[in-house]
Amino acid sequence: MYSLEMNHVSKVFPGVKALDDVTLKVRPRTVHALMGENGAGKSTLMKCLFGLYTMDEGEILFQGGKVSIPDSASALKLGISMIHQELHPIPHRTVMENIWLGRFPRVGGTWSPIVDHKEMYRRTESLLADLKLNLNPKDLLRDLSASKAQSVEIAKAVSYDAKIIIMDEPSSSLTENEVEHLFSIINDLKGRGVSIVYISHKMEEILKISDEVTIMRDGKSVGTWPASELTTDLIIKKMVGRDLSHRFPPKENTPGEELLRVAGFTSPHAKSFKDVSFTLKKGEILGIGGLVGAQRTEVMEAIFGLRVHSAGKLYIHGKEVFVNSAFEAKKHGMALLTEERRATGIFPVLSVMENLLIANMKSYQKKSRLLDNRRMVDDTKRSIKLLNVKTPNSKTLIKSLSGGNQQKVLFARWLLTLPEILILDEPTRGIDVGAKYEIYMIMMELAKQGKGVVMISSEMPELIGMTDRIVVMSEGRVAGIVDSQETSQEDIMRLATKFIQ
Amino acid sequence: KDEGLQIGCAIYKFDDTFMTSVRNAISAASTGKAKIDIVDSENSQAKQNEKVDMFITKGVNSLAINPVDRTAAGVIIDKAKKANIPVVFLNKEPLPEDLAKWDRVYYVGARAEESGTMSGQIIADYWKANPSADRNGDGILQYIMLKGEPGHQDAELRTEFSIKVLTDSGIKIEKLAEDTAMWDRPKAQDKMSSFIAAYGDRIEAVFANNDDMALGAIEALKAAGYFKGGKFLPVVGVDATAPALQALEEGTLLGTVLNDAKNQGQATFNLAYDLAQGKVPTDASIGYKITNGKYVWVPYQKVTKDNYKQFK
Amino acid sequence: MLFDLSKKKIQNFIMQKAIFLVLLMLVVVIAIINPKILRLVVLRDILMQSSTKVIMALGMMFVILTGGVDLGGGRLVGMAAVISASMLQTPDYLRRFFPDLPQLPLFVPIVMAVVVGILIGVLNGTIVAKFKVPAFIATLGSMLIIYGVNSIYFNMPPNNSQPIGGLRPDFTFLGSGSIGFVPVIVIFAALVSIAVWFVLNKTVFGKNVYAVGGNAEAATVSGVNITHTLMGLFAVCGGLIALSGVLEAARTGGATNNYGNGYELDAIASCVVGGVSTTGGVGSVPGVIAGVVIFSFINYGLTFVGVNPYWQSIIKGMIIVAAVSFDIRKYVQKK
Amino acid sequence: MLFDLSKKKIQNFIMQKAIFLVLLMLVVVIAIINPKILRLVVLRDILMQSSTKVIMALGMMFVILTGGVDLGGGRLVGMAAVISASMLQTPDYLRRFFPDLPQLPLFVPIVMAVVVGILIGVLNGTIVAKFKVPAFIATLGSMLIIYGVNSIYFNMPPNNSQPIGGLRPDFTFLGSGSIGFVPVIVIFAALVSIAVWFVLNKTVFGKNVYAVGGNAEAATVSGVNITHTLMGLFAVCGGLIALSGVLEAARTGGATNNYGNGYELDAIASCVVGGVSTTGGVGSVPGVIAGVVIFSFINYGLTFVGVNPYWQSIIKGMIIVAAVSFDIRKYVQKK
Ligand SMILES: Nc1ncnc2c1ncn2[C@@H]1O[C@H](COP(=O)(O)OP(=O)(O)OP(=O)(O)O)[C@@H](O)[C@H]1O
Ligand SMILES: Nc1ncnc2c1ncn2[C@@H]1O[C@H](COP(=O)(O)OP(=O)(O)OP(=O)(O)O)[C@@H](O)[C@H]1O
Ligand SMILES: [Mg+2]
Ligand SMILES: [Mg+2]
Repeated sequence: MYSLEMNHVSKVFPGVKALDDVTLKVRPRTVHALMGENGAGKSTLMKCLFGLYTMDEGEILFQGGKVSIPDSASALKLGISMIHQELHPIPHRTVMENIWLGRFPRVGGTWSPIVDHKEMYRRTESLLADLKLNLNPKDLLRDLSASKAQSVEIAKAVSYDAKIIIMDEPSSSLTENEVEHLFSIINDLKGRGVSIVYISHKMEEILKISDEVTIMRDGKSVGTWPASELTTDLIIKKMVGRDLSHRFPPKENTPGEELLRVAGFTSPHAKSFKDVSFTLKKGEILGIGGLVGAQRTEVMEAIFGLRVHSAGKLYIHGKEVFVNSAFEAKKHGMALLTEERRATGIFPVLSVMENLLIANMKSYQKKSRLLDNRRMVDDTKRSIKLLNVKTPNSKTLIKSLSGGNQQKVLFARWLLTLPEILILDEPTRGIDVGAKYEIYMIMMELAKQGKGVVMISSEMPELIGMTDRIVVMSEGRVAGIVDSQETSQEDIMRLATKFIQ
Repeated sequence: KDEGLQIGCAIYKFDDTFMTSVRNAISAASTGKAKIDIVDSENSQAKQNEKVDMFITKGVNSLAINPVDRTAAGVIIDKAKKANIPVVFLNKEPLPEDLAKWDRVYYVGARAEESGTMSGQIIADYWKANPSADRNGDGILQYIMLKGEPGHQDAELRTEFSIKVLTDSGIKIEKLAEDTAMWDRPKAQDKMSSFIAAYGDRIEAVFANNDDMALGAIEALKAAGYFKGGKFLPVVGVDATAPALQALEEGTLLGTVLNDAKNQGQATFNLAYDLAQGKVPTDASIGYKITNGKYVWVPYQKVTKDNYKQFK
Repeated sequence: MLFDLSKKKIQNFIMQKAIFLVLLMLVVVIAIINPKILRLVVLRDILMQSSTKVIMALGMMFVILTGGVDLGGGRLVGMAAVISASMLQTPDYLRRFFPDLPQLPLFVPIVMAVVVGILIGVLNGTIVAKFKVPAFIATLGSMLIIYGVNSIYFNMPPNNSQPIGGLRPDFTFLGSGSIGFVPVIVIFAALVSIAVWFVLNKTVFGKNVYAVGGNAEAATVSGVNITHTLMGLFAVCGGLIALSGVLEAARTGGATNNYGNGYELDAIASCVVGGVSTTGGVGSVPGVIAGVVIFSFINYGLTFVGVNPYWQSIIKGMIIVAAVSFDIRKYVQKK
Repeated sequence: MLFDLSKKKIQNFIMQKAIFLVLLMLVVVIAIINPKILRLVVLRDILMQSSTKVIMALGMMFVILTGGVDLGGGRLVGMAAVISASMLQTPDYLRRFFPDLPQLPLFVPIVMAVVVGILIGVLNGTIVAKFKVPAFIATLGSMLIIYGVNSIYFNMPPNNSQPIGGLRPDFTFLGSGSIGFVPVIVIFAALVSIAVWFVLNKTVFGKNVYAVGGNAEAATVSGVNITHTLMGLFAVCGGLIALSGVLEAARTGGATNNYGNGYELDAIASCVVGGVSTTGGVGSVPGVIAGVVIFSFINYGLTFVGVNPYWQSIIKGMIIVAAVSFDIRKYVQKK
């Protein structure tokens, strides 16, 4: 009846009951969405299934039979594969080696120690062709963009010919086109008898792709419904436990005089950004739109002094400023929430408190140059409360927080620096709807106070719903600047592809 | 047997070939007489001082110390004097002013200069007896010096005195190269092959501060075609280790100098044993001559093809 | 339930403090073999022997916190020892390094040695930060350079590589004197430990050190000046190691260019045994002190009960591995 | 445009092969001082001196590829040298280690020594993989244990810690013999290099080594058996290092328990200079060979031109740092 049952699963981490008697039943040939707030336990449940965690209680029935899954190798052998929430590439190895790791084709049979490179190349090519992915099997992973790397992960998960594929936020670093592509792959897989467990915070996706939805809250399962019976509002209500009538807060900010002006920013690297100019006004929320790969991230990093630019000027309050490091950017009242949480965001082995305060440490210095512990603790508590970060306490290491909660900590880190110009690169990635709304509220609040907010986003509704104006980039250049009130998704798409040959 | 008589002994470094022979001689001499704790100072004076502190705290009856640095003896004597535990130093001679600090301090050892002098003499004798040793016929002895660890007392003194004896006896010399091989056979071999490539036939003699390095040099020379078909180069070492005696027999090593481990060990123990019992040692009670009330000198001996058999 | 909780708490406590338990177990075992080790003088000996090593290991800790090591540490001990000793000999000593040097105030040569250490640290930090050379290689380079320079200094006439002796009593007092029952050197180590604890936990610089070690890229983005932080922490490391070298000379009453050779490995090992992670970002002052004391105690205890040095080496190896595998369990993620 | 491209290509080539350029520059500088270094015998000498080191460094590379180091490597060289030498003395040598041992076939003691190395490697791997002890500490432990055990063996009567000499000519032939102009030991090193290259690039095990080093989590979730891989690679490391120890005895015609002391640092440094990243996952066989040859050449060349040992140390330190900072530029992301 079910291809997978997880019954009465419980799991305790020091300080948290991550899973409390959770039940999940997945039918064959269906897409089963798993939803819930950040820290609800979705990833943990899937990690139990994939042998990365051992559950404290509960049982797993796979295709009707009870199984035990002590490690990933056994999960894969049973026919369960997984796309992980955090990317797991081996940077200095090729696409094909990443895909076939753990089961390389061998010259002359299973027991031979020698890898059959030709066969591996052939298989990779046919797999990529099958999935219509445009990747070179011999490229190194470290040279790929995040979205390409994610495509490799998808190809890998598919290549196992698994009965069940777990996808933990597979679309968080994909473009809309790529998401469409992923959906077609998923439909294809369904046709081949595969069930998919799909985790995402994007409502539209869920309603579009899934057959059934299981909702979790605080480590417990709330229930399972056919997707056809659900609407966005219903899901949100079940997830958050209350109504969330608006997706976006009311626009109450009024853009004023010019705050930041970027003029002719050009990268020394040929394929990167060229002649980028725009302004940011006080009290404005400025969107940066475009396809992934449009160099939006690079431009913002250049403005923030993390990358060099060969030409172009930067003005703050009309005065030219020179920013060559994040340190100087901070001095000019800028803050940058980066896109890659793991690589450039968190300090995995440090506590939530240290992660929160690091960009703001200087302000806690007393006259004696020692740090003021009380104010540090106060600010930490306040931030955790403000963003509703789910953590046992402020001393918990950030690496044991759920992905979305890590993102909240990073957001809070920059809020604490009291920035005048807040640059957010995909700020709501991996954040649940409830928390998204809270982050939008904070953005609006800052704008109301006269600060400038720049938001890079690949989510069209968010861009149009939150911003005042949108700078659309294409192939490293500004394709156009549009007024959010008067534009449409089609307009933006058109601009985004303007310079693509 | 004196019940509970304890002697604490610290050796400068356990993997020193010569000191290993000495400490083996000390333990051999102690059997049935006293309990002797021999510890390794790992070539660090600080570590040795720690061991001495520990011995003092433990309350040994006497100490036998082979210092890492001769100047550090002063501090050790201060400590020992305070705890009233007599000390015998061995193999590395403390400064006279340090030894003078207390009357219950002794020294057993050989005069390091002597070993240098003797190895120099071996080369000098060979040079005088074999006119063909001056391969380029310029009347000057061109030589290579392989030093032990720089700053090590034996290394410095052997280097200095092996050359001094040559100049003293009127031989003109020219140093082609001097380098350290850290007492080590593989390092000496590598250094030597580089010297052979650089100086080739100009090399007329090789001095090594110990036998291990001499044998390494010989390996390199062998690889370059020496010791075959009458091609010979005089190489001298110090220590008279078993492989060195073998090399003497084979005719590859010209000579070495015996540092008399057995008698140094025996004398050290005898002194420490008397002191541990609270006696004042005399020539008769320890079986060795005490000079100036403090020193027991154990002489070096030249070892060459003529007499090596008696050391086997 | 209540019982259950407290059991868990005890378990948790044991896990967290495993390293101290290891130390306790060692003491118990050695004391069973020879109860004489349970005396105050022994404690004093061990603390004295740990003092210079604690100072050095704390310096090393700064570098390890950023995922590197300072291989030049041992040689720097030697250099600081030689520098300070060469200028702190009694006037009537026969083989003075500088025969005509007037009597300097005690602190002058000490400060000079420490400043040299700091400068070397800044240089290391610059190479690591600016040229992106891994700390391992940068400090391997400085290890060789320091040794060469120090040996040339040490070999200057009239000294000619003779061990430096005849140190002034006011200097050796720092290393072997006591105030009451408490050795001066232990006071030094305690003060340094407290200072380091403050720097690491209560200053911006300290927090930045942990941040750079925890994720250098994230630290850059957060506006931490990586270059300054690296230069600063290498400077602190160099200064502390040089200080320990000075005290080493004071303690042994002499110095040669070979002093400190290999100490870097002991210091790194003490740090790691004390819970400092070689991948960076994790480590505490009490842990490092425990690590050092464990090493000192192993050395002292095994010699004390008269174990043959070869067996000591074997037992020491086993204890280190056992201690760390016991201690590490608190970091190993619960699956 | 075309010109631009080719210029870029050359730049790129220079960047990628920086390490070989460094070697070339060294040769040129030394040859200007003393052109006699440009002879075939010198090349032969350097290759001979590099041979055992290459074998050892390649073993070490396996461990470094996973982000660890094998500190016990140097001591294992000593142990393998002593084991093989103790059983391969000529029957008429007076101070035989085993006076009554019959003449064994040449390969028996060699295989025994290598097997000991492999077993030690497996033990290291087990401790690292099962008890999650960092490689640094696990191998620090084995370093002490190996030295202790080897010294006890070496000190057995009748040998009593005398250097082992009088090795059989068929054994020393492996170390110092030649076939035609080509030294046997160089052939050994070449064969080992090819084998290691093959294992790393063409076998499942090799790819798993890179995967475990590049991202252990990724390897785990891909079903790679980390434990087996770690045990395997430590075993290979142990086996190769033991082999290099055997050849070191054959090359020098003797052995003591102090052989190989400190070699691990040279091997690690050669790897890093040759482009093996200490954070794991990156490194190649040609790079390691280049690293070793650079070190051999520095040692040989500086001795050759008669630089005073202290200056040698200084120059060596500077070259290492310069070489790596030059080489590292290819990895430093252009921003
Ligand atoms: N290794 C761990 N150690 C301790 N606590 C953990 C660990 N992994 C997860 N947790 C905790 O378990 C809870 C559930 O986390 P999980 O990652 O499953 O959430 P999630 O539903 O996937 O959230 P998100 O949508 O943010 O990814 C969180 O409170 C988290 O802090
Ligand atoms: N580390 C890297 N090495 C090589 N190429 C890279 C690297 N990072 C990014 N790129 C390339 O640069 C291009 C721009 O990527 P980038 O992520 O900056 O786009 P973006 O418009 O900022 O997208 P996003 O919407 O994710 O912020 C990509 O096409 C990718 O191929
Ligand atoms: Mg998750
Ligand atoms: Mg001549």
